[in-house]
Amino acid sequence: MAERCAVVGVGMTKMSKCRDDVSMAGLVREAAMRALEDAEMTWADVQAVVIGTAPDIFEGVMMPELYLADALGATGKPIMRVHTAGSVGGSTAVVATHLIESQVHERVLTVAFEKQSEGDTNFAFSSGRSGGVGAGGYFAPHIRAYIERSGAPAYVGPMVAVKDRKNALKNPYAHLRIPDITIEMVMESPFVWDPIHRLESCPTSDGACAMVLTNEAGASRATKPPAWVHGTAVRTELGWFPGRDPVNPKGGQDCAADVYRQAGVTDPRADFDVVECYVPFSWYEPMWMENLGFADVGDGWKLTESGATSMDGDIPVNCSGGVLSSNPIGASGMLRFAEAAQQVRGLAGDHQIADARRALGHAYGGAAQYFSMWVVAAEKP
Amino acid sequence: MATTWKLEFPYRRSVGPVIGAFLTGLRDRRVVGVRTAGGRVLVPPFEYDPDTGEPASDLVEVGSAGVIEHGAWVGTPLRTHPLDRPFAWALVRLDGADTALLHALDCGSAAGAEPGARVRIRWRTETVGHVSDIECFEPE
Amino acid sequence: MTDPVQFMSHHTAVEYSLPEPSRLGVHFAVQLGRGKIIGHRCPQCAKVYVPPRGYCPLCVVETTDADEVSIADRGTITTFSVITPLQYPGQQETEDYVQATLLLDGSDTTLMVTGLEGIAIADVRTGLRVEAVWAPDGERGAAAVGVRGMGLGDAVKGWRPTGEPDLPREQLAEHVL
Amino acid sequence: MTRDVAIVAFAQAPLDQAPGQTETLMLLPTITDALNTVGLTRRDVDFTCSGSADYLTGGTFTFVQMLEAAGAWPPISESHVEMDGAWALYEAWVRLQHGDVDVALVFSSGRASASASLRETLTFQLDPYYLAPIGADYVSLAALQGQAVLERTGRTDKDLAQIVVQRRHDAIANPHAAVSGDVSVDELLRNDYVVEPLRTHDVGPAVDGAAAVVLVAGERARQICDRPAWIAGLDHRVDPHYPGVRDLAQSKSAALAAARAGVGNGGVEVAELCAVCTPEELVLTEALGLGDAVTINPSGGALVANPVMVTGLVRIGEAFRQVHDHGRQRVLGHASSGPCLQQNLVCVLEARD
Repeated sequence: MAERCAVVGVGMTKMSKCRDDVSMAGLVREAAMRALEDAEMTWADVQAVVIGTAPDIFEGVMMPELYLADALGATGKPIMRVHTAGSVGGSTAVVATHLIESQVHERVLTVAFEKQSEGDTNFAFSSGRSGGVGAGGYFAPHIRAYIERSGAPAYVGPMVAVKDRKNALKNPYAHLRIPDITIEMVMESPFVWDPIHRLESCPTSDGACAMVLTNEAGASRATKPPAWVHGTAVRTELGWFPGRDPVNPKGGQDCAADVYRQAGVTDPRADFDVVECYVPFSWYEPMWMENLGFADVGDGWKLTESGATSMDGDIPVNCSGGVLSSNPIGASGMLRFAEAAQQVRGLAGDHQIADARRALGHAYGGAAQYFSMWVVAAEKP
Repeated sequence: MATTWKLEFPYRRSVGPVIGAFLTGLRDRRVVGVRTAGGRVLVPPFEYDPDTGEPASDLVEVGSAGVIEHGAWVGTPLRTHPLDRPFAWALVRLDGADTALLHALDCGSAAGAEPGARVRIRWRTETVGHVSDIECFEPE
Repeated sequence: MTDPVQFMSHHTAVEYSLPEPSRLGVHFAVQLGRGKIIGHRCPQCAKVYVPPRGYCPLCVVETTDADEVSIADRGTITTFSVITPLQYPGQQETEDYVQATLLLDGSDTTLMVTGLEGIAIADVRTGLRVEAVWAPDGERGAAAVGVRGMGLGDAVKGWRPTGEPDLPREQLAEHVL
Repeated sequence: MTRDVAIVAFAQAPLDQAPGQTETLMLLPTITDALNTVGLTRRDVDFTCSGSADYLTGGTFTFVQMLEAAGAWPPISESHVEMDGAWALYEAWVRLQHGDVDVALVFSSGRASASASLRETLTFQLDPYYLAPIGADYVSLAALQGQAVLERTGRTDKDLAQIVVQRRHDAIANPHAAVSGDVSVDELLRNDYVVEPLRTHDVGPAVDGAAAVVLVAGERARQICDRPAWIAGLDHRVDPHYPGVRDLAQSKSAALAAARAGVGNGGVEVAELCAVCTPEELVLTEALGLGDAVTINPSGGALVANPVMVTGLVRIGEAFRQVHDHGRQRVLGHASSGPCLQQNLVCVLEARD
């Protein structure tokens, strides 16, 4: 039977438009060394490394795990590179969890990063061909379909944009800092991909995130509180086929059902204290709240509108500021997983939810077709 | 009708303190390495000991000439190679370094790329802080 | 004394061959040249794919010439977005334009189309009925078709409203993509 | 400690593909074939993992299209590594250790022919500050490794040619070989150098490829396959990246992976090595501790066909065939990645009667 797995170290870099003070190795090491320090471990304690990043063309380095292997202390150890589009940071953590749960290793370092300032994200998305519309151009029609279907008022997306940017002010690692942001300001910002306003979109960031995972014995020795992994799941579906519903994808529903079953979650809104959810465009908060079972289909926007997802609501979402405030794409999913872990460890700092016991980390990618999730809790499963 | 397409992009890389020190040195026609905690001098330098992952930041200057460890003669250079005439790739341990630097060696024939031969850096006329400030190695 | 080096340029250029057109891609392009749109109907689930891909990704079976069907050159906009082009090396678009998802009559799959004609951007809407504006005979650049296999190349210059009543949104719910 | 997992099926796309064949359509029948041989369908698969690399074709998220060959509706539990498919097999093997699921599908694909110059494309794998900007390429680096191993062992390019003669002879029976036939050492030594000491025959011809492997855990493997190849050991290790910081004539990472995979515990009869350039065979044979009695690369190995991103998975597939089709008891499949054999994976397969 599977071994238990816990997070005993978390490290994040300061995220910004351009981390012009570090190399790629420097960036991933900044996160990794913080995670090791948090775990009170050294490079020698790590038995295996699992790294994730999004498309190689972002940085112009093919399979960067080769160049980064020794920077991550992996000499003489196994290193793997996961890539599942935007969900990669999450699925990378899931692979690392599997290495512990399967008893293949006892201490695993997992890292995810993106250094988007090296290149140009929209160039990369289009492989340099003309006519590229970026991720927003792809998702905008889905968002329009959601708004039309649910009848949500136009200000709900902007509410999310304001909430997450205000939350980011409490997170020292967050990229965007817009202290005076208001709903009016968001709604007056230009459309980049109608119906998405500029201020409803994620930035492109440089940044990295790392976690140290260990087994039950290792977690018992940790001096800081561990975050116990109660479930992990990944799901993938075709991105394009007749009859597909990209607004409420079945892959997301199935993934949530799987991870809830493992963790014994039956009523997500009641059972979770906090959620870190992959929201690169503001309207994805209500969309995913429905997809993940926190609200009935068509009612997700009411959750946001009521304030339930704000830090003082009953189901706070993205207290860290989320993807809307910091988006080093390859790391964005792992940041959600790591922030969920920090909440249940009680180590989330100024954006800590008091007495958070159970949290959901969520990531998605591709054409809203790749999903990875984990449930972490303060109590041992 | 086109049968090929080109993926072309000018990446702009921030280099951080250690690679930065090396490139700054090249711009000034000096070679800067880094000493690891174990005492090994790495040229080119890394921010870490490749064997252990431990940080390395103790910058040291090394010589601009050294000894060939291994060489491989390239009779037909690729478009992307440093020299457009036949040359050798050479792993060169510069004086004072414990590791070898890879670059092109302009040595006329395969015989010039034998292990143990001494070579020195030929600097580019204009140096900008790039690994190509080293135009190539040449026999000392 | 000058500042330490903080950046380096790494100019990359790598060349790839364009994929050869497949036999099916050539056939599709030739039909477009004649002003005809064809698709493949999956022998198992009966879904119609335009352009034909030679397989049904749902049933994971290959499709053949025997599964070919003709498709109308008119259809319905199922959703859309107004794009303000992002600028990056290689981008040639500069002006705002509509990118629409189009469901052709007789097809189960949608096409991402641009080039809406005879309608203001502000009037574009879900449910709008449109028809193809074909390039003149002989200018339907069949060669441009098939590289990525997802569109109609330059055989169709654009799309214009037919003037028919809009289709109700509910009928399009399954065709957001 | 570990759960018993076996390879029960392996299929490889034919070398000759129709013009314009997409990777998806190379994979679709290959995956179907692999599953069909053991009476499974895509619906029976509990976990899917694939390997591929965007840069081979210059795309972004190219692996997403391959889902259409995997059968990803209804949604599947799935992962992807931007690595050779051998590492996808590793991830799938780890997933099967949990005990809650039994059947995994592994596949990988690559279109090396899309690159105008594979050497230039694979240069993107190298250190982006020190190596890629000077255009170092995988053949040049393999040549430096070749010099190192020839100097260390006292062998010559004649010894390299002798290896190629054997591989090409063995490849006559392999329909997936891009080059095969009986040649003499003297003939080969008339070939041009690419980068000394590597002549044209010392660099495995890059080809387009796709392959699929089916893994099944426990008793079920025995039920659906008459002679499964059980994974007796599976491990992978990496060396430092920069070629000037390590001894290129040896491979510590391959030796470590072999030790961890238990190659020494009973030895192996056959080894399928992912040696894309001839000298790599010399380095690997020593690092993996393969004595003279071990048959190396009966398929011809990577020197007769290098379907980039698939080559390692094919080695494991060929090792499976040695157990399943040829009655071998204990064999080794090896995969490698990166410059100068930087990363190595060792898979020991055995028959259990």
